[in-house]
Amino acid sequence: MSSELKITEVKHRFNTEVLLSGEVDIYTSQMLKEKLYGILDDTKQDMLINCEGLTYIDSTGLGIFVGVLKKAKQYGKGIRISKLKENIKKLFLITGLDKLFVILD
Amino acid sequence: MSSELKITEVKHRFNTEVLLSGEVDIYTSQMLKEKLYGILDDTKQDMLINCEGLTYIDSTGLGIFVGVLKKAKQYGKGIRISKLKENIKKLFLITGLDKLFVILD
Amino acid sequence: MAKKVEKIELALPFKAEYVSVARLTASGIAARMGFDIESVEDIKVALSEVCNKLVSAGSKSSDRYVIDFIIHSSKIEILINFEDRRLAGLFGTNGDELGISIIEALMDTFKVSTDDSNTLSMSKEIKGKI
Amino acid sequence: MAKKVEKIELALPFKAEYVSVARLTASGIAARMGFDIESVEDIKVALSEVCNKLVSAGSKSSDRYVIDFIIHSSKIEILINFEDRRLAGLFGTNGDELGISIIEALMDTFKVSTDDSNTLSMSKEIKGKI
Ligand SMILES: Nc1ncnc2c1ncn2[C@@H]1O[C@H](COP(=O)(O)OP(=O)(O)O)[C@@H](O)[C@H]1O
Ligand SMILES: Nc1ncnc2c1ncn2[C@@H]1O[C@H](COP(=O)(O)OP(=O)(O)O)[C@@H](O)[C@H]1O
Repeated sequence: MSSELKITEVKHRFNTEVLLSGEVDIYTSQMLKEKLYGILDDTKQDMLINCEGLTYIDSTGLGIFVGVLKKAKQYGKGIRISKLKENIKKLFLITGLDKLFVILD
Repeated sequence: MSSELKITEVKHRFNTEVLLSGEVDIYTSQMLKEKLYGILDDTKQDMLINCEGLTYIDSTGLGIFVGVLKKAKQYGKGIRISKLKENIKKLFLITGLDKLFVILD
Repeated sequence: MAKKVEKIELALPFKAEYVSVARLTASGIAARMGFDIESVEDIKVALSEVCNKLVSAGSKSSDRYVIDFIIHSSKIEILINFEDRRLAGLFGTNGDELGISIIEALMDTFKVSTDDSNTLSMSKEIKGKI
Repeated sequence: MAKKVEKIELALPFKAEYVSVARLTASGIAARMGFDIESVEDIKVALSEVCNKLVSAGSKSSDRYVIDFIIHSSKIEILINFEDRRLAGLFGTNGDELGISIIEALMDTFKVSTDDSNTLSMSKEIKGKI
């Protein structure tokens, strides 16, 4: 039962890494949105979203990733997404979002 | 989702080890009963029930352990139970079955 | 979490294979309410024992039994209404019975009314002690 | 497993915090039916997307929405009846919408009837291809 979402921020020199673990769904996604938008506004850096511990995401969560990408572009910065589990990578493929993001292994 | 029950039998020289993994509930317990009774009838040996992979058991399953113990005693043999997870050990304590069985760590 | 009392209903066939569904639903609700892992497990086990008795007895008057999960701010209450009065009789509390003794040990309260209401009810407080 | 068609019902408040309960119940049912892990996941995701839309819209005429899980021998069917007709309108299939495109990709069938029946229905075969 790791249904809650945990968000950990690690500041690197030229970018910020955000580690997600748990589930992003309609209940936890508001917290994700505030956190990611807040980090971008604070750091104005590139962001690496590490999804190693992310077990579940829905369209609400994917929509937030898209929003974060748009915001990053306004600052001239990029978003990379890493370590997606197979079930989540599948959702990026289905929705075509894999073409929008830089997705690392 | 490891809701099914897996039962593995390992024959040793003087006893038989049975490894349980998954869940014993009212749906899977019939299979457990047939298997354990069958092993006792075949081997007429002491039995070690290794519960390392057992994540859940209900009163149906506990009742089968009691039945197996009675059967073993008819053959003059014993039952030892090992590697109970905390949540399951708790059920043995609640029901007083911890006093009936030899329980190993 | 929930400020006012809320209710989730689960209706299951009288069949052994679906008791695991009751368990998963209960654990989802209890985890969401903020019960710790051990208490979530307690609630799962207690509800399973109730379901075991129902599916073993079966019912002639209905296809399914309905579990009501009542979500209070710091307490879960689980109610089952017996259309079939005979079912309430399954829960006689003679101390020697494994299932009943497990339910009583794991929940804070456990009651079966065989009067007009014909209801089984059990509850557990969040962070209440067992 | 089940030889005749069986039904499990789950009634949930129109609240975001209980969508995870729908997911767990669905995965319990699908796993019990014999779906492989990937398909169980697909069913969970698709149902969540449906629930998301319902809880986002809410309802004035009812406190809860009811999910019917129909268990066929080799197929799961998930039905939601809208008492509130407005809710059926949420599932217009303009291809640009993430939630709908996910449901359509993961389930074998997905239909919303806005006529007299006012029902959402989706299904997936065991070992059917996506
Ligand atoms: N605390 C205990 N110590 C020893 N044996 C017990 C204990 N509790 C139950 N048993 C025995 O375990 C078996 C199964 O228990 P139970 O599930 O209560 O059976 P039933 O529901 O058939 O009465 C019975 O043979 C019962 O006598
Ligand atoms: N395949 C896609 N490629 C790029 N952007 C997309 C894609 N699908 C959806 N989006 C964008 O993602 C955001 C959230 O999508 P969606 O959940 O469909 O939004 P909404 O439900 O608010 O219409 C929107 O800004 C939408 O335009």
